[in-house]
Amino acid sequence: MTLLLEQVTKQFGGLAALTDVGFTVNPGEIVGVIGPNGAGKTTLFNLITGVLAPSSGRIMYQKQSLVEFKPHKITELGIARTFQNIRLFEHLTALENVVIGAHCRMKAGLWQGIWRTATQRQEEKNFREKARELLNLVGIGEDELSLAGALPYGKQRRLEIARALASQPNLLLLDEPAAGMNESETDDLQILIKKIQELGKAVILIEHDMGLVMNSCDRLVVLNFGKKIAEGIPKIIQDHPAVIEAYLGREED
Amino acid sequence: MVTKSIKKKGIVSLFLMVLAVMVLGCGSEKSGNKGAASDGSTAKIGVVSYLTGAGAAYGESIRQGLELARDEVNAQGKVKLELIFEDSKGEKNEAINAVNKLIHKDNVLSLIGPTLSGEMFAVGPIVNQEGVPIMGTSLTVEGITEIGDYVFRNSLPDSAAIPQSVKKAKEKFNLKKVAIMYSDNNDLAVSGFKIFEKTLKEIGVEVIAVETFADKNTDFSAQLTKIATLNPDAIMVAGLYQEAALILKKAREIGITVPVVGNNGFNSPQLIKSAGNAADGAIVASPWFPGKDDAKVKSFIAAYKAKYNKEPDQFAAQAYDALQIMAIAIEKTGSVTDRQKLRDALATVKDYSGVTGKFAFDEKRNPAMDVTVLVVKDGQFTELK
Amino acid sequence: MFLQQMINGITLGSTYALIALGYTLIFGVLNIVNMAHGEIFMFGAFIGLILATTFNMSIFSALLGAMIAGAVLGYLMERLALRPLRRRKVSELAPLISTIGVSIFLESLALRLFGPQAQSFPSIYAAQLFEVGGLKISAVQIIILAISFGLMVALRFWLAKTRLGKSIRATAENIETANLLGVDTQKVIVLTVMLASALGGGAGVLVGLAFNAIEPTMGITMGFKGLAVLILGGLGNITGAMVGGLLLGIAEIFSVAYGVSSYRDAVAFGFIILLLFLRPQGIFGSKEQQGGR
Amino acid sequence: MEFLLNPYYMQLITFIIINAILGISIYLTLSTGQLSLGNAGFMSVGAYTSALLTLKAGVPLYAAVPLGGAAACLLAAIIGIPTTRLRGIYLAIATLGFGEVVRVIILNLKITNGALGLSSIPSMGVMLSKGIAAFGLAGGIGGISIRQLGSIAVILVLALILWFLIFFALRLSTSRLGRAFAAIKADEHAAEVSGIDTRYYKLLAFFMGAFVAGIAGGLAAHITFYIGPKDFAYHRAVEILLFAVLGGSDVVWGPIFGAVLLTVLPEVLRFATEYREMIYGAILVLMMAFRPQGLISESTLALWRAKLTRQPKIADQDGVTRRTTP
Repeated sequence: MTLLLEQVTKQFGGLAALTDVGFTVNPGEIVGVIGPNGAGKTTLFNLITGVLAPSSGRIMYQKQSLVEFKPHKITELGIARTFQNIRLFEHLTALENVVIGAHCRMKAGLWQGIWRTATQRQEEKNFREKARELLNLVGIGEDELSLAGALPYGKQRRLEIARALASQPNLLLLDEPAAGMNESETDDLQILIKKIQELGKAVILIEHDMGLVMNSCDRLVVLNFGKKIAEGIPKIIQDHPAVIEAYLGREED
Repeated sequence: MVTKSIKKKGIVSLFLMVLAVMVLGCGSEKSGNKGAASDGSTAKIGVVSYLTGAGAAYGESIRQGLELARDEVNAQGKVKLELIFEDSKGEKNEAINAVNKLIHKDNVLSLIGPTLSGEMFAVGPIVNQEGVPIMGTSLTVEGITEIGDYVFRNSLPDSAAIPQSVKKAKEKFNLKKVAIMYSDNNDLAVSGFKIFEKTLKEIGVEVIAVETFADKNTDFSAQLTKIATLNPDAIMVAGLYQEAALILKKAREIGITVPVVGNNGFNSPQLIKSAGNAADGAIVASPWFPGKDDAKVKSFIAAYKAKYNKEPDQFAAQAYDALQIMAIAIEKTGSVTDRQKLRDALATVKDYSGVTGKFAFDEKRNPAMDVTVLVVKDGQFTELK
Repeated sequence: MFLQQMINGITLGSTYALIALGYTLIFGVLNIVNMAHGEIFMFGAFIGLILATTFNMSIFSALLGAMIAGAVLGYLMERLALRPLRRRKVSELAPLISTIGVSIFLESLALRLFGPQAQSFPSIYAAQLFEVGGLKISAVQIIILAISFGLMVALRFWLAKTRLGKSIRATAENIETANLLGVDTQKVIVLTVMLASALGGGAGVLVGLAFNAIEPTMGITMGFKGLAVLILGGLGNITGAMVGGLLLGIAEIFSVAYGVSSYRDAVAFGFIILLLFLRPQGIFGSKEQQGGR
Repeated sequence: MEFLLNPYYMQLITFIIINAILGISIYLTLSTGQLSLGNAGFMSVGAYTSALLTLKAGVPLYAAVPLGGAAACLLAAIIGIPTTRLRGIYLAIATLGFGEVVRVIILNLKITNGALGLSSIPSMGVMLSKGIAAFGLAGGIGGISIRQLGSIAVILVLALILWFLIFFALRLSTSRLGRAFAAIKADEHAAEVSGIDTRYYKLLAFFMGAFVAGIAGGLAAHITFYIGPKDFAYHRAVEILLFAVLGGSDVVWGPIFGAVLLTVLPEVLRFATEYREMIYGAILVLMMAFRPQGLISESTLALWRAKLTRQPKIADQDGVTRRTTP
């Protein structure tokens, strides 16, 4: 089991953003988390990545509790994420963004960096090579020297995924990766997600684009008002009465 | 390779710095510590003073005193003086730059200033090393002339002034127990405080409270309320006149009527102007006494008033005397370039009678002069007899 | 002595609060710490002084004049030093630096215009003393206290009830949203800066009256305390500015009365450092402001 | 060449170099996006430590200066562990407050001699000229006096230190740590989620800034014979910040350029003494309005590099080059 959530609750002040949410993610599995806006999906990501601490409940990653770890440590353990609103290092190049993503896998310290020891140089070379591979993987290899902030929107999304992959995660959390993408871009994204799965990585996908969710995910978790209202394979979820109600209960999106 | 390029950049940047300085240096005369440029008969005297910033009030008085003296000396025609003013902003690095510029770019014969003791401790060693006579006109703390043989001052050190006023006040008001207040971020005041403390101990007066404040403070209610409950026979205050005036005002306001003995900072017409009636009872020892029945003092005050439309203070008076003393020494050497001779001539100045009274340098190049203990009465400095 | 020192503390504290009000108003709307506020305060004091002495105006007209002068300076500052920055995306550092520039400029301008000497209001205005059971309170102390509390209440009311006040609050909440809601944020910003500066100018006159020393560098000394209060009370919080100001004033006075007077100037910032560790959003700051953004 | 030996210019160059070192100290903390106004405080700790060690304990100068830096670093640890949690304006004010507290403590301690400051601090120039004299050059060479040789030696030593720090900063900026710093500066949260221990690196940058400021303080103490609490007050903190603001804080050359400019400018403007401060203030406002990123940024450097080498902008062979849009 890659990830296990048990009765996770998060309260802000007196308001519960998540109540008793629990599910698992198996190795190499793509799990979709869907639900209307404000259902608590991003809060879930923030809890898994240690940005927020749960009010109660357990979050286990490979049999290890994540609750007391800080975000950077959790990344090091093997969970990486992207953001709903892209958060790249805009004034740095695409390649640098990805190399930064590999920070926790690199070892060179202050003095090695200053004196450029042989190991340090070798490491830099290796990781830049790896970063280029990742840029190629997400399909923006030719943009490695462009500033991240200057890239078009779709490429920024891809770059963010490459940066997350650079930390060599076992579990990748994607927060609405298709937001703002056109149809063909979304199709490319779907292929990319499959490729990531083929690399043996598990993925949790928050997404509103139902086409993408239905085609990519092995399993879906549905949240509404902070509660899990359904879980299962996409086909079943599609016809689940509670899910339909949750989606029809609000205006068309 | 990269290392090389970095090296190159480092050198390039250093070069650029040097270049920047070179541009600045355009038109600078030949350097040298061999002596001042001999361009005729005018003696160039550099002045480093606190002309802008928080203490500009002092620098302004000094500048005016000096300019008045220069005009008078030049009118007499025995020696011709040229003053070159440089601002130090009261900062030591600026003061260092200023003296270096004056010595090495303007080739001055001698220097007057700087305004603050801290500045002098920073520039004194440099100037002394260069062999340029320098005279402080406003420095009262200990250890100034110990910097070196070329360092003079014509301002009376605290160690000479404060004991006189304390002793006189004790004798006059039968002091048994007193409180002391001083500005703890001002070197002059801290030095004054130490002398107050020492003198009081020597003459057996008990210090029942020591309170501090800081320059530019405006609220002294807490310290004075505390002191008022202790009922001292007098309060000793070491600070600058601005704070001193506010202390006097507040003290009188909350009903403290005892005499207030001050350090050199009290010695200013501004004290009376700002404190008004509250200044009555303030005591200070000073060689400068504007009410003195002396022709020189009277004509100085008249000339100063005519020129600047205000009363001169001790800074103006001491600066005025400093340049007069300098002029006498220059006249004696008969040279407007020989710094060594000027130093020796200065050291032997005796029996000069200026607006701050009879004047001579002692063997440590400090002034030896008479002190009058003054007390403010009805808004006037009068002699405390 | 305790009560008398308390009165001293409250008097001092209310002047701090008065200055902090201006800081906090600007911060609330613009998210800028206006480092030039102290200098506007100083200019207000000088203008008031000149009106009262050279033009023989009554102290209330002088106060009004100083407030107008403050508002004009505020307008100029907004126009020349803040607006050009708002047009482009700059770091939060930029307005800080820009206002430091304004403060340096104004201070040296004041030195040129008014001279370095400390000046004071003629003694007709000086403290009329009231004695109640051995405690001494001056008229100026009471006036300052009354005015700063009055201003605080008026400001709160004005912000809560009037149309313009509401626009200011909307702008403070979120400039973009306010814009969408049809608020002329440009106008609101200008008005806020002018209002804060007018308050600063008025404070200058009052503090000048209370402490009898008006000089070009007074801005930096008082500005520092105002800055301390700003943090102490929570950025952008009006009640916080008042309470923080009083607290700082009392703490300073008591550090002298019952502690060591030479550590007085460390009190303000010692306090702040301590507070920032315990409660980074300030005494009255909201949680969202924690640690900055 | 002769005028370069003019002590006025030599002194000015030493001030320029010391300010450039201070520029690097603020650059280091700013490179993680932390606006610290405490560097004047750290400078004072370095200056006092080094001065007192030489004056009272007879520690040789070359050991005292690094110890001053270490003392500043130690203090940075005490103050930094809590303050690096703060951000933006809060950090600025907290560190400004820290500087004030340090100043008040220095005013109150006996050993620091309060407001009177420390005078007769052993001079680096004297020490170096003694060293030179020991080589039998007491009479100077080629018309250059021993004192001038001493000053030249001081400049060389300072330049060497500056050179090393520039080298350090440049190497840092292309290393793993430097990238982490840049990431934190750009987006702290994203950096943390990318696996960067942001608190650790912010603290590290804070330490490095404090150490360099402490070194600068120690050097300044031994160049100017005298230090007092006034030298390290608010105006100094602002001045150090201005180096970075005027020059720019993207690249290490920025604060250095700012330091050079702001040291030379007051000297150039001496003729306009009374208006100097006003001009100074106006320059700041104009800078922020027209060039908030500072005079020197990545793109300026790239432009110059291209002009000088007439080569297109390409990446260093083994260092990733960063470029910024204007």
